[in-house]
Amino acid sequence: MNRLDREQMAARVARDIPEGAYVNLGIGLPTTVANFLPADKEIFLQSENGLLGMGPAPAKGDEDPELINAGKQPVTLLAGGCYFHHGDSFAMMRGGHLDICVLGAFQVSERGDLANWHTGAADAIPAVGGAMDLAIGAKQVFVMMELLNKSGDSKLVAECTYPLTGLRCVSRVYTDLAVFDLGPDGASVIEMVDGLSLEALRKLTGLVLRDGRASVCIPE
Amino acid sequence: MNRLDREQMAARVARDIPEGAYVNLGIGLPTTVANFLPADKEIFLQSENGLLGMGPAPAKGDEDPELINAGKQPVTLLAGGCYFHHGDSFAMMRGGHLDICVLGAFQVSERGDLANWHTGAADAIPAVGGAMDLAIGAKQVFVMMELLNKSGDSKLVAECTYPLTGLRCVSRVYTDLAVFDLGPDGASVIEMVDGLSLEALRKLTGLVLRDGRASVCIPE
Amino acid sequence: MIDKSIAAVEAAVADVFDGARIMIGGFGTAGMPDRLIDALIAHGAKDLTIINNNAGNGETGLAALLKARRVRKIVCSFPRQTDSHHFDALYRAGEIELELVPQGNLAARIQAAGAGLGAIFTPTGYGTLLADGKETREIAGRHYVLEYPLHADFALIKAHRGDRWGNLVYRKTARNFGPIMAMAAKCTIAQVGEVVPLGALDPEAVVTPGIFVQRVVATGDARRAAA
Amino acid sequence: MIDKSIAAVEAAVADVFDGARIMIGGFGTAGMPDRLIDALIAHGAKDLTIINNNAGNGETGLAALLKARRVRKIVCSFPRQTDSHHFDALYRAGEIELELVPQGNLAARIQAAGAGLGAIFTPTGYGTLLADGKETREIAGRHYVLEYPLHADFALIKAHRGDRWGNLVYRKTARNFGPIMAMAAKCTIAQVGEVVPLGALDPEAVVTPGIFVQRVVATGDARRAAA
Repeated sequence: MNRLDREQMAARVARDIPEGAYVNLGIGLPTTVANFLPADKEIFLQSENGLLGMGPAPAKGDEDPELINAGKQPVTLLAGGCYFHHGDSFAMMRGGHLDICVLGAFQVSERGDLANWHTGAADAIPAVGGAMDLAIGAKQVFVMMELLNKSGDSKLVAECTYPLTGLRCVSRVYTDLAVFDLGPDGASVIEMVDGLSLEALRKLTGLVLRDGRASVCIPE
Repeated sequence: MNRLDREQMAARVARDIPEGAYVNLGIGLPTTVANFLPADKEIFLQSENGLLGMGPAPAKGDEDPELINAGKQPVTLLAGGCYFHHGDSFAMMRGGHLDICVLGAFQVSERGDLANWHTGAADAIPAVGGAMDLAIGAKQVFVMMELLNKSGDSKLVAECTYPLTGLRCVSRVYTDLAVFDLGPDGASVIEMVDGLSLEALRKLTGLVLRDGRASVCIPE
Repeated sequence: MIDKSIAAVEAAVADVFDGARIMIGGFGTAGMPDRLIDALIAHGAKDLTIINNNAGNGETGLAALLKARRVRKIVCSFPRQTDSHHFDALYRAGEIELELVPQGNLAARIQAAGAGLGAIFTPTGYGTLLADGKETREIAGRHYVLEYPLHADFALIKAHRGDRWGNLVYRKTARNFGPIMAMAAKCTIAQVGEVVPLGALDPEAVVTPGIFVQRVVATGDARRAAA
Repeated sequence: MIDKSIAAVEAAVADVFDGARIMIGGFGTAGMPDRLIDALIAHGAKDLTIINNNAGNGETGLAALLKARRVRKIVCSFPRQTDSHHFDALYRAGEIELELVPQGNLAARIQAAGAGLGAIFTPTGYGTLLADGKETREIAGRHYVLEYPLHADFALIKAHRGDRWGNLVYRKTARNFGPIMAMAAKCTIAQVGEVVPLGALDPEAVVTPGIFVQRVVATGDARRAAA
């Protein structure tokens, strides 16, 4: 079974981002998707802290502490990019102006509920940042995550047990084992890695999982 | 009796506008107050259509159709002035950032209700513009108007009969005969023209009218 | 390569449909996208709902659209002006519907649409005819009226300069409703004086980021005055 | 002549009172007004409520204010960071109150305060722990939570350049919360790299009009990089 590594997962997500899309890549794993976006396509990266047209990390020594991304890492601005304040930045998200946002998750329910901000542990210090705004704002919300947690339990679930970030908001989940489309009728599998069967995937997730492999057209 | 003419009324209002005040002058008569603001004091004029630091009318031939005031007359911008969009402009008003706004009126009630947008006539085409925003937004709302209408009825009234622009929003009324402070307890007279008695003024208005001439300190 | 610039003003409005809700920028004639409106008239879409601060001035722009009887309803704050005779005539004849909105509520409702809010409590208009029948609430000792967002299918706006990604800067008080309408419409079409190369607009001074703009049409008639 | 510039940073914060609600700009350290915070610590005001996106990083700025135990409550979206140990310790000891707000609701509530709105229905947080006990409503098929404005007595922000009328421009992503906080506080104090002569800021590019700013303090340490 050819489980995808994190770079392969990022590359797989990148394949589904069309030219001209306005995209927000969440902190952590989703940020790496930027490395796999095709150089010959213009794709607009937005960062919640007030920039659109985000470019790659600067060369060593060119970092500017006032030009950072949502993860507070130094970035650059492309020609044609611009800056704006937090009100406008979150209007972009909440107002449905972003085409795609890519987020990590602790759990996603088969109908698209997202849990990615809080483990619910009693001693955890809660922190939400822009996760709830991104979850409900973008036209499409993609999640990328490993399908199983460290205990081997599926993170794609019937109902989330972790505190929710947003309801019915995730449209697609990219994992190391399969890609799922989510909707009111539950999850359907649109891709699997070689050597994995739908039956095995149903067993891993404990979900019904419709077979959507034929009917789905992946945007280029 | 030395009834003030319109220029004298404008000059009288101008005397109460302190240096550093952020001021919106309504369309029509209030606009003329600008001509009487002292040149040696910096007073910030805001116009609802997106400028702060409005200067005087341009010289003949220098008019710019894209640099106008709320009355759609050509104006200029002072050094230090700036432009902004309608959202920010009305946030300035509604958010209580303006110190003073000066408006005309059809009627003002002794407790500060304002009627200045609609005569209520059945065949009138209603138009409100920014009047309702200005009425409720500025820290102080000044009205300037002739005290009596063409029929000789007082426009300062117990209760407005014209449709309201805002409730309990006017703090001071400048007229050709007297200046009134308004509040929850009704109107008090703080100035009268020479030759007019408080008794005569009470008769003209039909209002109780407290005598506030001693107790009021007019800002320089 | 993404290029939102369109050479012909006719092509820019070609997909406007009958019954569309259209925001039109401008305060009086300042910032009114006259070329886009001319194209819209030529295009022929009818039964439109127009959202603008005014209801047309003189014979051109929005006034001409009204005169052509393409507008079913207008949402505005200040229809009555000395030169709004086309609106006046239609209104008195009962041939156009008017939704009168205080100017700041017009702006706030447009902003609410752009920002994805469901409704706002605004103090403007409380206790007046224009709040008749609307839900009100006292919050922290002050009275507010509940107002809903104003969305649109299209926004036609005028800006000073734009680039192929749709970034816009405006000129003086022609800015007015442009930036907030751009955020509230599904498809924003900007008439600009000129389309400049990518990177020519200062990223600190861009007023409307390209994400809010779908089409840019250069008219070549930018004023080159002071600014 | 109106001159909002103040030479000494200490004088700029001299009237901050115990128990004040203070907005502090910045996203992490970008846009954090470190000099004003240092002056606030030296000033000694305590029992403060702080509104900021984060809860301090490392040892300086907001983290130092927390360490000095001047903060009773913090309203923020993202307190937990690798270097937020001063907040973490106070929080675990029960010595600081936390109001956790989704970042976009934080921004929208600050904007509502600046714009004089009484409340807003926002979709963010609906159905989550952070909307527990809050009023909700379905509007046009979507679910919203009612959120109230966030006002402040003071806003301490950092800008790139300012003038004596209080007009401000920012630099890159240090802009973040500055412009909206300036609109929401009774008294906005801006730390700027330099105070420039009146008229030196392009009126088309001013981000915060002077009406929203009461005091400007030049620190002389503006970054002079690309912008």
